[in-house]
Amino acid sequence: MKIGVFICHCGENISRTVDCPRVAHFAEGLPGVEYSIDYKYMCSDPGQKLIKDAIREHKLDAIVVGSCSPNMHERTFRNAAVSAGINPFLVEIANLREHCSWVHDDVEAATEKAIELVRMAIEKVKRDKPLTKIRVPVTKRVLVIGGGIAGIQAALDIANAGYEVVLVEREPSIGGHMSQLSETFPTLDCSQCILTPRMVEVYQHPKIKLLTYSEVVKVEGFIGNFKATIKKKARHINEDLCSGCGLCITKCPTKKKSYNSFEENLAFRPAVYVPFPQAVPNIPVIDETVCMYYKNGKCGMCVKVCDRGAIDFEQKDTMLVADIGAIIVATGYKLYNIEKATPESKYKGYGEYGYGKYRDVIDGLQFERIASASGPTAGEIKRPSDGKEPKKIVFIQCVGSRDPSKGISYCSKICCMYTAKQAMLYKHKVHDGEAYVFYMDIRAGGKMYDEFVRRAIEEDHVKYIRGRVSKIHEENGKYIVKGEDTIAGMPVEIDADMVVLATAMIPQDNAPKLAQTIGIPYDKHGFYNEAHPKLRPVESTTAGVFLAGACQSPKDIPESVAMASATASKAIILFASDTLEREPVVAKVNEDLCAGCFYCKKVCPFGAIEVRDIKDVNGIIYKEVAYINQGVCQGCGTCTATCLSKSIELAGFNNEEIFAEIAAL
Amino acid sequence: MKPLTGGNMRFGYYPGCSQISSAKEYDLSLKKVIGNLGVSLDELDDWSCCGATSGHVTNHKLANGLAMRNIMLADHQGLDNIVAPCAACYNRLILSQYETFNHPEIKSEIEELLSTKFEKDIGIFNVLELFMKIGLGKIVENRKRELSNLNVACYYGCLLVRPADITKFDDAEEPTSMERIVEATGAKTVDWNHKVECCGAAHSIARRDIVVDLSKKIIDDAIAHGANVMVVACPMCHTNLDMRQRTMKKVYPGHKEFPVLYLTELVGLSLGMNEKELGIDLHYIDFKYDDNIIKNTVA
Amino acid sequence: MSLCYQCGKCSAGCPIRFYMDIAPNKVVRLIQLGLYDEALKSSTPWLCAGCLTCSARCPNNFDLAKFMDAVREIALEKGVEVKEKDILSFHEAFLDQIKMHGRSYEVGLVAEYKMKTLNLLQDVDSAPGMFFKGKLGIMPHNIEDKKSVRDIFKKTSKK
Amino acid sequence: MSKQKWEPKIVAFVCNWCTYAGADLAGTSRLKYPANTKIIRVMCSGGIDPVFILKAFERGADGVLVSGCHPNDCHYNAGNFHARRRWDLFHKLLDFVGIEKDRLQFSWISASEGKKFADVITKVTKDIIALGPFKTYQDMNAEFTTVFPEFAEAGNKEIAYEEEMTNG
Ligand SMILES: Cc1cc2nc3c(=O)[nH]c(=O)nc-3n(C[C@H](O)[C@H](O)[C@H](O)COP(=O)(O)OP(=O)(O)OC[C@H]3O[C@@H](n4cnc5c(N)ncnc54)[C@H](O)[C@@H]3O)c2cc1C
Ligand SMILES: Cc1cc2nc3c(=O)[nH]c(=O)nc-3n(C[C@H](O)[C@H](O)[C@H](O)COP(=O)(O)OP(=O)(O)OC[C@H]3O[C@@H](n4cnc5c(N)ncnc54)[C@H](O)[C@@H]3O)c2cc1C
Ligand code: SF4
Ligand code: SF4
Ligand code: SF4
Ligand code: SF4
Ligand code: SF4
Ligand code: SF4
Ligand code: SF4
Ligand code: SF4
Repeated sequence: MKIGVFICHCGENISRTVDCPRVAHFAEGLPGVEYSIDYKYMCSDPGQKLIKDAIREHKLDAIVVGSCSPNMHERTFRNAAVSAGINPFLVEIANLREHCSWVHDDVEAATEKAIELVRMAIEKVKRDKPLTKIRVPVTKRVLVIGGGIAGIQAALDIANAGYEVVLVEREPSIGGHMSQLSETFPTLDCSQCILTPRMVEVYQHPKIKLLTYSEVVKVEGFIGNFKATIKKKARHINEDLCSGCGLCITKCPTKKKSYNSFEENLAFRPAVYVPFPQAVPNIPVIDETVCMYYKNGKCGMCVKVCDRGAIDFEQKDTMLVADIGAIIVATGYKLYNIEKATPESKYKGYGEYGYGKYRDVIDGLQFERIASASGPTAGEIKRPSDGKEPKKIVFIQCVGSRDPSKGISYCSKICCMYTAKQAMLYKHKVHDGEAYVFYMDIRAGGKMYDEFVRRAIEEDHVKYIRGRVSKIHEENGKYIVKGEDTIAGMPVEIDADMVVLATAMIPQDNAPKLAQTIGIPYDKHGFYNEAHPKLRPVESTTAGVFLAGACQSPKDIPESVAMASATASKAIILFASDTLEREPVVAKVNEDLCAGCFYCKKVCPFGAIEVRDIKDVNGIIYKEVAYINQGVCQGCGTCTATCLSKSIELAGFNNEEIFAEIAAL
Repeated sequence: MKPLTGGNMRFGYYPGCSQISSAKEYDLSLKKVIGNLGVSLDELDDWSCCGATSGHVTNHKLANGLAMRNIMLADHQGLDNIVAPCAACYNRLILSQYETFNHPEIKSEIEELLSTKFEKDIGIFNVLELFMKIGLGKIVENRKRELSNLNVACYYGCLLVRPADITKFDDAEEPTSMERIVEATGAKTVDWNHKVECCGAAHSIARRDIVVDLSKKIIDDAIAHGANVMVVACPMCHTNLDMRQRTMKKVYPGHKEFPVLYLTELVGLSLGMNEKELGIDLHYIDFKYDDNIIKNTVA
Repeated sequence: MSLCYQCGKCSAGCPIRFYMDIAPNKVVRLIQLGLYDEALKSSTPWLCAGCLTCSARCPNNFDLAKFMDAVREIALEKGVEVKEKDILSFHEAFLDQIKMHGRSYEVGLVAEYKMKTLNLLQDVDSAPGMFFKGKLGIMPHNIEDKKSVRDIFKKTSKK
Repeated sequence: MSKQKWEPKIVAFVCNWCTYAGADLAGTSRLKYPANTKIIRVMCSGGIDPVFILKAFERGADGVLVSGCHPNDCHYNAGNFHARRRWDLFHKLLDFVGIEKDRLQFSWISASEGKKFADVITKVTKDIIALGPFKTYQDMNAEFTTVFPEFAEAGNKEIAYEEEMTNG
């Protein structure tokens, strides 16, 4: 092997403390070195030309450049080498600037160190193998998990770019929490009015396959090449036959059998139901736990009234498998509430606020339903307990949030805003009512946000009291709210008719399980982790899996939508070429040596290692070995250090190469 | 007397100062009732006062020293656990022991103070836990009287369940263990607001005004929620809620007398004992339970 | 102490709040700001009944009740003038009984407390009842090993 | 500088993403530190094989530094977590066979901690100078290699156990 060595002065940056000619001269004498030279600026055009010419002229097989950090110019020199016909992975950089000339004063010591660094690089390059970038094909189809506003936006953006989308929603309808909201800050426009058209667009889009009442149960593969298994739960209604007439719902005798979760348990629904009138798709489901047919085989009223013959009690869960190139997770949030105030519910959780004990102590989403024109009270503000209009209402912020004693240290970010909104809505509807808000800080960072909160205070005369409430108890149908105005330094007691708690936004119950299914990390609360908090906020650390909306951390609608569009463009970027190119720094198992202990499989942070059967000529398995999926492996080398039999090599950093570096010391 | 499953249960007993004076009846009824259930108590020899509120509010080290002296005695006497019927004693003992075993500096300080070494973590139980350990089934089995006419407000006060992460036996805001015991006697319980509100016991003498106000609020809330008797598990609470009704009547002219029983007395009634045996006649507010007739109680 | 973020939940729930001159959270604030004298001369630490309501509900797990213990201790050490003298007298009288007898002695306690406060009429409404019902012993309950208890007092004495 | 004085040889195995970049930053900030340490770059501290360190000692290194990303900052999520477990065991082993613990040091240095890099190198160099030249390798070489397989086995078992615990 013929090696060329090129020592750069970097103007005077290197040569001031490193005797560059001496280093070049020393290298010349080392075995394998065919050519060695020093020059003022190696990265400059003449410098690069010098390298290329030398490669051609001296028929070099590999080069070592002693220069600045590889983070600076490795790519420059690799390109130069390639254009002169050398494989880019036969280029090694000795870092003579950042790691030597700039950090030492003593010319003698620095020169000696430079010599050693160059010698180490030469020894390594001797053992380097030519590598080619890995190409993997890409399936141009996106799996969007969660059909809230974030999932809807991402699905539409991708579909409009011409790619296929599979949108999986757990509930019978898409829409998520936004469909439950009354009006939205900071503009107070009607949530349903702006959301419903998009839901319909999703349903009608030829590029979107909508799977509601479905869940992702398995994800295999890697970026560009995932395989997802989706369970479609039995609706007991044939989607192809049903016309959405709703007759079955009106005739079902089980009117008040179960709480309506869309109405946050403030209303009831029969065994056969659509979550809400604008549901997409507008096809009911039958709740087996309530339906009388499943209890005792009787009833069947729905079958009688359905002229389309769409009711199908025999329908079973089905499994679908889809090839997928990228995944967008948009599963949203839920509220910290432990138990809703239903007449039978036992009190637990926020004991001091009587949450779940007093029926008129409700949470934010319940208030949204009460304030919503399509809600259980048709938008009139009424107490759940007796239907009376509350004349004095208290809102309490930061319930559960910023409350490490309840296990939640973070700020839920949106409750300051929606509390202001709800207080405003209340004042708009109950003109003679009084609204109080207990808060710790007002966090209203956003365009027109603080102005919005000020409007609640200045124009709608909502009374803001700074301090946390300690206890709520009921006395003669009033709720006594005990607080402290920490600004005035005075205790306050308000006898309210109704209390609304701005409870914390927390991840969905199954968030960690889904994360494990997909293979993405999550934080201690269960929110999904972004790859980098500032520079890669919508990517997970697993290549090809992106995050949108409140599943990553508490978010409002504008942020969820912005994130959704960002994930869509990330997926589209991925689809811009037919194959993916990756650095070839990946690990590979020597199957002859592998002992099949699979310690490597346990330690691989990316799940890149699989079990492969080795069969003899008769097709009988005689050995199991580790196999590393090159598309998934990120090249960390953890497996190589773990393998006892030394059967794994990391391309570009194999043991031989590292030993050579050590040996050159 | 039927033997308990698994043989006779024995517990160490730390009466606390009130038990031998103002709360005699608590001591009396406790011993009677659990004896009836086949449990015996070994009183701690030469126990001393735990220092109560006055100790820890003025001198932390003194407070720990006074409490830990009793833990030391229990250890020397070979006891694994002690029952402390007074909520304040219970709280002092459990907190001091917790601090001692969780803070090495405090441990060495206290060990030096008492010239001893603490190795054994002594179980410290209040009366609620004691009943739970005996088993509610025992009460049900031995029930002699039907108490279903009673609507009981269970009052825990402040020190029994707090701090919940150390006492670890019930919810701090909505505890239910006392209700379960009361229900085992056949009496009904009411759902009310002030079961963990403080009655201000520490200021019983120095700021009577505060104590009377606070206790009045507690009693009124119990009445408002349909209770006809209140049950407590602490001599301090009892003093404030029973005896202070005398002052209460002066400060709040319309105040109606409301009976307050020790939990042990209520259990005793259900086991068929009479008022005199249980010391109920020693209360300031009368409470008579003549089989199905409740006299002199606010309905 | 930096745990307290001044949310006020402690003060909101404090049963004694209405009798205090400043809110419990404000005592913490004053100490956070280094204004020891202001904090120590307030009535709040003395009125605090040690009921732990605040500590149980503090969202940031700050043990305010224990903090109040410490404030009182410092106030006593520094000799700050105590606003609620009666309360302090009571605590002193109570502890004196223990020092003398090993256990609390209510008659002695009341007697000493009255000597200290010269508030001779205050307790008449309950004491006669107690005597009548045979609950107040005329004689103190002495423990045998009084020395060991006295030693604890001696060794932990701040004076 | 005259060559009479003994200068220690130190090898630093550093990860590509954090510590290598931290060392670059020390350079760009022109911080000064002793020239005895030579860096060998690997992708992740999780990929540093204990054998590398033995080899380094064998080749006459007087000290070894291993450095990667801070826990939780790892470019590969969990690589440095495995590294940490492995090093805990390895360190105990070194102690067992009689190599002074300070000959092998660990640190977490992020890409923004140029100053820390310079400080760590300075400290390690000082420590190694205080320990003097490392001569004993040849003596204990035989013993070490016999102990080594068991160590590796134990290390892997512990990792496997840990994984089982975390994955349910
Ligand atoms: C009381 C209240 C008032 C609010 N008011 C406003 C407002 O005025 N303005 C504003 O901008 N924001 C407001 N918000 C915030 C708003 O609700 C959120 O920003 C928004 O809904 C987040 O959208 P998302 O799509 O990320 O999540 P979600 O709306 O939660 O949607 C997630 C979807 O994923 C589905 N899903 C979950 N898990 C799975 C799974 N495993 N498989 C398949 N599907 C799954 C869910 O069923 C749901 O449909 C309010 C929030 C609350 C609590
Ligand atoms: C004191 C301070 C501290 C901060 N700390 C943090 C922090 O710790 N973390 C954090 O996340 N954020 C922080 N930020 C916010 C952060 O600076 C911004 O979020 C971020 O810089 C915004 O990036 P940008 O590209 O939108 O705008 P800019 O950084 O402002 O870039 C805009 C660019 O456009 C150029 N430009 C302007 N007009 C024209 C024109 N007409 N034609 C061509 N070019 C033009 C400008 O020269 C500039 O280069 C901080 C901000 C401040 C003020
Ligand atoms: S199932 Fe039949 S009755 Fe029910 S909505 Fe569909 S078509 Fe109408
Ligand atoms: S069979 Fe079930 S769903 Fe159909 S009408 Fe009867 S109860 Fe309703
Ligand atoms: S957004 Fe406001 S109310 Fe919500 S947790 Fe943050 S500070 Fe509290
Ligand atoms: S303007 Fe800035 S400093 Fe002020 S509240 Fe908003 S984010 Fe905080
Ligand atoms: S650790 Fe090595 S021997 Fe074990 S399965 Fe993996 S490659 Fe094979
Ligand atoms: S190099 Fe890292 S990512 Fe690749 S297989 Fe090994 S452990 Fe997994
Ligand atoms: S509740 Fe806790 S954090 Fe809030 S003011 Fe009181 S001590 Fe401070
Ligand atoms: S411990 Fe003191 S400050 Fe805290 S709530 Fe009770 S009385 Fe108030």
